[in-house]
Amino acid sequence: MKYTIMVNEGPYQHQSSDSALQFVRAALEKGHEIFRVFFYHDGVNNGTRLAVPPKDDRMLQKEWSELAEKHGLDLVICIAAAQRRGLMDASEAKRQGLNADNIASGFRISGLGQLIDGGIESDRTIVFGD
Amino acid sequence: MKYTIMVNEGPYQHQSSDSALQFVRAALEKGHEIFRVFFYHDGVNNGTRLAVPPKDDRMLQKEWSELAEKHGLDLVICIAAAQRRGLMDASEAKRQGLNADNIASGFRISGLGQLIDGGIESDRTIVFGD
Amino acid sequence: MAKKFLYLNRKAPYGTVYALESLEVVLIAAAFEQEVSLAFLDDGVYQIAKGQTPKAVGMKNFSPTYNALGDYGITKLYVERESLVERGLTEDDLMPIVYEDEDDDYTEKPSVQVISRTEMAKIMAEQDVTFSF
Amino acid sequence: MAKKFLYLNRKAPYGTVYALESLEVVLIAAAFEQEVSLAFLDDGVYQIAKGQTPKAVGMKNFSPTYNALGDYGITKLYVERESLVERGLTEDDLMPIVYEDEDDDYTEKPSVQVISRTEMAKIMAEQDVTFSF
Amino acid sequence: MAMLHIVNKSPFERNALKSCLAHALSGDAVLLIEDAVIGVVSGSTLVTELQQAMNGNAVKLYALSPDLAARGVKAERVLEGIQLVDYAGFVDLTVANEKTQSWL
Amino acid sequence: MAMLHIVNKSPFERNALKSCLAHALSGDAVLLIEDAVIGVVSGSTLVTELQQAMNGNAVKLYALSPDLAARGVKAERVLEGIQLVDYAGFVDLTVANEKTQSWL
Repeated sequence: MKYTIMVNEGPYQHQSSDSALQFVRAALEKGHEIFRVFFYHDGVNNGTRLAVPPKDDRMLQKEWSELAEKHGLDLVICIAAAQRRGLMDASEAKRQGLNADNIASGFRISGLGQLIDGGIESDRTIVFGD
Repeated sequence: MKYTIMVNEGPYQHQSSDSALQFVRAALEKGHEIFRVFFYHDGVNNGTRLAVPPKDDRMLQKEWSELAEKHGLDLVICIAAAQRRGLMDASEAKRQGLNADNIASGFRISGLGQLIDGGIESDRTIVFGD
Repeated sequence: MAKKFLYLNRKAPYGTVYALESLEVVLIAAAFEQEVSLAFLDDGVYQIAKGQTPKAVGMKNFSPTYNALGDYGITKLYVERESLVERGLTEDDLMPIVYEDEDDDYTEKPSVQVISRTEMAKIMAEQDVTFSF
Repeated sequence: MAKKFLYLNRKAPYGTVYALESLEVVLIAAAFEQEVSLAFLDDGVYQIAKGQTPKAVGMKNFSPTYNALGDYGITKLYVERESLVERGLTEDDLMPIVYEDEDDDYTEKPSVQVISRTEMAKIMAEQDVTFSF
Repeated sequence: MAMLHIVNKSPFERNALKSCLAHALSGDAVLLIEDAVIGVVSGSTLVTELQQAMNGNAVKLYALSPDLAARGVKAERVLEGIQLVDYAGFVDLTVANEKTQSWL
Repeated sequence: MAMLHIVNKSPFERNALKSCLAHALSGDAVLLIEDAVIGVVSGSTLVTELQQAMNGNAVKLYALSPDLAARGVKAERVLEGIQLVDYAGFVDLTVANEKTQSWL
């Protein structure tokens, strides 16, 4: 079965990111396909590489990056939501005249059309949020 | 009257940051003193300089920076909460071996003791959150 | 084959960003030639309330955009009657959002349909994809 | 003069970060020689529930830290009885958090006090500063 | 020694206002801000609860007018007895009441 | 054509479960995850509502066991008739039910 997953909250503050991650892992283990994970609202904050949580805690942002690398996941951050909240990749930062970027590896920034496209292309669309 | 303000949510997702900003402005206008604004939980995300919201919308992160500059406000971001969420100043980023920082001008990163200290030193402590 | 997409709105505007960013998705969705419906229930009914004036809270009034949805071919805005009643509201408190029906000589028709909870449940059951905000 | 600080906990643990980060503030607060109380009401009563095992959700079990609060001189954990009852819980479902009373030959005493809603309201009214999570 | 309780959540969605009113003491003030303001519309299912708080328990109820305006609620729709304040009035309430407690 | 409803909010704090159950159709499944799982404890004020959903409306109720364990709720405390699933079971429910709707 082909899935698109929507994540609407940032890491830690709400469990949404954790739940989505566990769901994606379980779906992959069962042989399902994750067509796309779309990060919207504060969900874009899952894509920062500047987080350094306490050593005894999970590092959600990195877990997403590693899962993406391992399974070739398409992790898409909504550009409009990202701009509001300060999540930038190098090219967007440059375009905006900003002197830094903070996106983590495995994530890409794109438009909301990627979410709709995910809904069209997938058998199931599951939303995790607050 | 001397105030400490606690902001527990990031910009946009919840109105907390807006409400706190309006409250601080109204208090300053009445001649009260804002001893400190402490950003905790996702509230640390108010301190990014990488946000570029749509032109017709407010830019909360910048409004905090400008208000701080105009009135000499002490805007403190909790270091533990900031590390979980990827909000970094230059020295902390360097200490953590990160190649970028994203803090906005007017904010400083410090410990939770600054919140307790605010509660002790102020006549009123007001919490804005979700 | 076109899929049926439902945008489920259960939260009041301005207190959180969900209403605004839900609307931003809907505008993009219009370009995809799918069947789009919007559901407003619980506090979500306030998203299309008349007279929104967020200037003093420092925010932009995005409610006029709902009036433009008809031009994007989005003409199904379902509002749950029970949610209005619980909140002391009536249909008169909602914006009179309309669209021009190109299959009926561009007659102006209401996009907002106030329906019962039972009807809302049926509409939910008919969808292929539901985005919740 | 020491101020009275109340830490107001109304949310369940793990679904949000508030319980964990509230506890982090309390640990720092202990160093300031103020009078510290913790209130657990509504879903907040679950923060000190026995047997928390968040391993399978991928999180750290931080509940043992409540047992250490006594060593930091934090000995007043008020739990609202009505909140327990509504949720089908009793005092037996809570961790038996204790402290050693140095004024009473280091006798072990319970830190958790289950009190009525009326008593909780009085405790709230006695505070100088309330941090809400 | 009165307390200002601040509630910012819709009482139709969450239990914050209910819990607050169950703990507010006679003479306390309760200020509704953000999404909580939609609770003060007359004719809603909350009317009895709010009137009981005001008349039975002598709790003073306030709502933030900029938040009401944002959500399209006109002053004439507000339940009788509830006082409207702007941000300056919010500040005054924190001065007039010695303590403040937010119900997040 | 059954639907899987996903509820992640505590039913003591928010109206999401109540609203969900008022819209779920006979044959639908409702899965409680995250903070919502504390609603399934037997002896709580929600018991009648949950039993009515299961027995009166033929809605199947599930709760995510890892979330129950996190909050210290043992399986024997779960209201009779509610089935426990892990993340693999969660995935299976999204396969077995053609549609999914989250009540955020």
